[in-house]
Amino acid sequence: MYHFKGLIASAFATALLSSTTPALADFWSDAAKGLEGTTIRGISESTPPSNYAKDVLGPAFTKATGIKVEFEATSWDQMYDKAIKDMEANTGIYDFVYIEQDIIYSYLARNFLVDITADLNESPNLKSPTFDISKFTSFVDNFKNDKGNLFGVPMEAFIKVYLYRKDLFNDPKVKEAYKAKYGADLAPAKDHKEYRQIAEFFTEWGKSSGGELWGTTVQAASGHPASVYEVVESVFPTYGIYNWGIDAKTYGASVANGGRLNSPEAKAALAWWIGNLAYAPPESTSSTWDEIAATFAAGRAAQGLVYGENAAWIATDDKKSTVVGKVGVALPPVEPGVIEQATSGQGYIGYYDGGAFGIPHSSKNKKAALLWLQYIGQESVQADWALAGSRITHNATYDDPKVKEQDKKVDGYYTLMREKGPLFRGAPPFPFHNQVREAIAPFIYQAITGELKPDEALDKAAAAADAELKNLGYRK
Amino acid sequence: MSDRAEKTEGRRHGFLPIETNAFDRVFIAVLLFVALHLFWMRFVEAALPLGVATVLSLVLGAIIVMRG
Amino acid sequence: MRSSSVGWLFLAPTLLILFVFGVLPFLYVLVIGFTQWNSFAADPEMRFTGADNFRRLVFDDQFLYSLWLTLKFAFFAVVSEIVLGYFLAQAFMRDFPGKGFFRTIHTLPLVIAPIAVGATWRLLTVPGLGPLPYYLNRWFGYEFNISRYIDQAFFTTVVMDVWHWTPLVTLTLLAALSSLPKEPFEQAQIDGANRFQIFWHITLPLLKPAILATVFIRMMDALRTVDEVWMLTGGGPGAATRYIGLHIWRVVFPKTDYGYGSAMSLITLYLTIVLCWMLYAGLVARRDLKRAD
Amino acid sequence: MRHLRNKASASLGAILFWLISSIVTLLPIYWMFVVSARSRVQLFGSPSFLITSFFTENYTSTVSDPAFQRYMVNSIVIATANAVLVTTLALFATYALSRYKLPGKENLFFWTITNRMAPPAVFLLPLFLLYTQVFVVADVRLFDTKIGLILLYCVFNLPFAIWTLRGMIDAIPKELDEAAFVDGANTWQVLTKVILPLAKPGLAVTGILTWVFAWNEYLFAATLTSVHARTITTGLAEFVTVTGTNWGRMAATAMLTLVPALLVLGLAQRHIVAGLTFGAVKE
Repeated sequence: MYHFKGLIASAFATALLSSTTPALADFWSDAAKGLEGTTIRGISESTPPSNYAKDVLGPAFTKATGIKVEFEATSWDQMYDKAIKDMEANTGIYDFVYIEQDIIYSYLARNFLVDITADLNESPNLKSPTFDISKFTSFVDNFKNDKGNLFGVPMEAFIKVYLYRKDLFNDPKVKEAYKAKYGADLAPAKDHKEYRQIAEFFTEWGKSSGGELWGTTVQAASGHPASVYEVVESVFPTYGIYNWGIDAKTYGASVANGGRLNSPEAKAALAWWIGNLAYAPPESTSSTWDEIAATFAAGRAAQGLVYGENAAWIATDDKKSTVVGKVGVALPPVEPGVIEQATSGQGYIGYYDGGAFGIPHSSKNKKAALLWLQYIGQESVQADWALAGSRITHNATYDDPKVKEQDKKVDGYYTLMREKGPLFRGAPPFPFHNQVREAIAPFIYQAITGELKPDEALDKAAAAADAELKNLGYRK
Repeated sequence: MSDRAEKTEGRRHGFLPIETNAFDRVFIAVLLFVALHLFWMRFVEAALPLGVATVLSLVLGAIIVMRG
Repeated sequence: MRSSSVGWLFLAPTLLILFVFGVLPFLYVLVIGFTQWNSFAADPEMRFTGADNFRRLVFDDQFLYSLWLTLKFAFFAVVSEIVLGYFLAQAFMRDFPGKGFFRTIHTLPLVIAPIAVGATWRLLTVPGLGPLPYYLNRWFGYEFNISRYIDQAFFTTVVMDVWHWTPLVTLTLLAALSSLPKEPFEQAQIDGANRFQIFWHITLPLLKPAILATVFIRMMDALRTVDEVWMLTGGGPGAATRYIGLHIWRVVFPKTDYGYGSAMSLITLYLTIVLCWMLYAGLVARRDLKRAD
Repeated sequence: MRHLRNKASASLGAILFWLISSIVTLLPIYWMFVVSARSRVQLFGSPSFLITSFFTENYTSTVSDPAFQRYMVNSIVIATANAVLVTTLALFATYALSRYKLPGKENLFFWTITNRMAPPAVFLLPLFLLYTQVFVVADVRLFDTKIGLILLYCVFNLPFAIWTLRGMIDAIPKELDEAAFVDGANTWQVLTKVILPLAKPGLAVTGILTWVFAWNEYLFAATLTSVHARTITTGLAEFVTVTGTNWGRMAATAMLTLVPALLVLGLAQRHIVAGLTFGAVKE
């Protein structure tokens, strides 16, 4: 993964530097007094940010405190299964778990997590002077309850952005051909019509030039939740459908029950998205979040919505990407009026996604885990972590010279995230996130294969979501 | 089988198409019990309560165990 | 006849392990199957609901479709494996140069982990990356995309299963063929029977127990396939390869619907046992008939 | 297969047949190897079966990864211990089923195999509870231990082993052990001196297949282990992540897992045919 050896070396250097600062060294070893030799175990998905925490931050933390950190890095599905089983059964196997932003409400509803703010207030000797919640970006708010108490320390955060091939968009020949055909200048799409037009143009252009190029990526894995997420997280909001089309008060999904999951706008959104498949490379129907990134990195698509965590490696890592230096970053295309709604706070244009580490209530080493979470939440470890995993959770990280350097290479992704971040929002505060996703997923899959027309699919999905919510007891 | 006399011990041929011992007959009765209930829930329960199926399958089970 | 207590002693460790790791979990699932229990329901506590889960299940289209699909999958896979395995076993009965080498090659798929098999076939079939869609399109103009066309996906999972498990069938039938007595065949040849007659009247009846036993083992395993298909298609496209093992997995884990998922498992286990028992009764009955002679 | 005119063309046909069927069998494995020899950048585009350059990093970074080494050792230990345990217990069990008068033993025989029929997903939950909460001595749990997996794999391997061995043991003439008893041997001696040598091919096959099943198992290993007892198959799934499936590394790992499996297979290849009878009784 990446240029890990170099990273580890430089990270160790920072760790050493920080441990030579007397106040810090004193705090960590003082606070950990009596906890030396304890082992804390956590579970996370094996992503670059997690691997950095495992390979670099963990050992550094052990050095500072004497507390050992064991990391179980596993697949996305397994991570959920095991964390939930552990907390449900109160077994205490894990002392910290990865909390994806959208599952936090489910966990909070079950009181699965330790209240970090309250626990730190109770034992002030554990509170690190270098851990300050106010230094985090607004993303941290997703992990607070209504009283403002913190339940997870953000470890990664990103937005799903619109990536386009700068080299193609700026190619005079291409520009000319586009203008000749559509009578408009070729520029990153601002709305869905333009997006479709560009997709169509590049697909034909790819065909005629004999290259392997298509107009757009579509995250349309026909048997994986990734496709459901692209619809409800990334496409619906740009059509003004928020919270998955489920009414946040009545928990109704279908129009008849006060929801908007099968509203005309939602149907238009799904139809547009399914329509994009005609201009997407053939692997799109098996593409999850990582595979659209691979498609884009292989230079097979001219534009697409790609998760920001991938933007950095697509734009900079020539071992994995053929489009280094050719990537442009912009906001996703939207329907008229949606940006205004997002600016005023009524809506949003996409998900502000990411995750945090939290402590399960069942943990038997809460003190050690609290120290660990504060350790990874320190200002000083953020910049290198950001380089390793293209994730930013602290405001100050944006100003770090190394991050600024990388920002240039990724066409200002970090700047965009900093400035336009407020237009994006976390997942709706539903405690039934996975359950409803699984209920509607089969119909989205069938829309992808063409077994169902988009409007039929959404009618059925809305009915299934309503039934599931009733069955779960949220809808009376 | 090594011992042929032993094999047929406790086995008999009732009205079931195969030779069975006591375990087999209980097993068949249990299988039928479940099958009948599932069938009932799908097709008959709207008209007749599930209890009827239970009684029916218990009777049927008893017959199989004793005479099968 | 020696004392049966020694016999029980020999069986004891096996029975103990099967009881603790097989029966205890089963009893747990049996109880949960009659409850409503979902960690993230409005009421997350386990509640006894009688036969309600089963009432819902017998009308659950997705579940029934998945069951039907699994049977279809097991049927096509096992039948192809038996036919193909028989021909390969027959071919291995002759002597030819390099026999040991070819036999090793034909045993290879057996030792690959199902999850790696799924990954391998995914690599073969993903458009843009795999050679299958590329060459099928280039040579025959055929659009092969198992993430879009449901029939292709189903067919590919069957082929994958056949590729993975035919070696086991080949080896079993080869073992059975090598232990067949020679005399009936010699006699038949003297009598001037043709190949088909020999196969139909002598080979097949003699092989029947071995074939039934192989069908039994293979069917049982095919009905609970999860890893390979999960890796290859994730159950898609649509619900085209959402076999019952995978369906249950999605209900129990991402959906955390433990009660309903347990009920599903119980019905699936029940159907598997019924199917296998009928096969088994066929095996035993055949043996008993012979014995009665 | 077909009636052929003369011997020369017959053997030519046979060789052609074997070559083609071998290519079909090997194709997926070969493709896995090709992928393992390519970097991520080389993967997309028009696929070629030729390996023009060998991207060794997939292999070097896998082999030097301490997690991979640990997983590999765990897998070898677990699969081998399970194979030995299962084969031994199955020998005892089949001997008892074959030679002793036990009421309902045919039913018992069938019951053992039903343990292999359950759809695995839902049984993970009770097993997880058993492993984390019930089997706990002081602070030691069965969860994330090798012994935990070794015992669990017995549940689906023992029935299979009993089924494979049954025919073998039944086929050993009972007169042989009776004669030994007359000579004053005890049960243990009969089992080890008479039955064991004769059942060797069957035991070898049972051992190999059990080993392979244990080596290949994924779902249970993924759920019931965490850090210390993780196996190589769970390691394979770790390459599928949000930020990209590392196909090259995954293929390289898969190729490497083939090596021990091939060794085991090679060791006992010649026993396989003699020993596979699957409960089918030779009359």
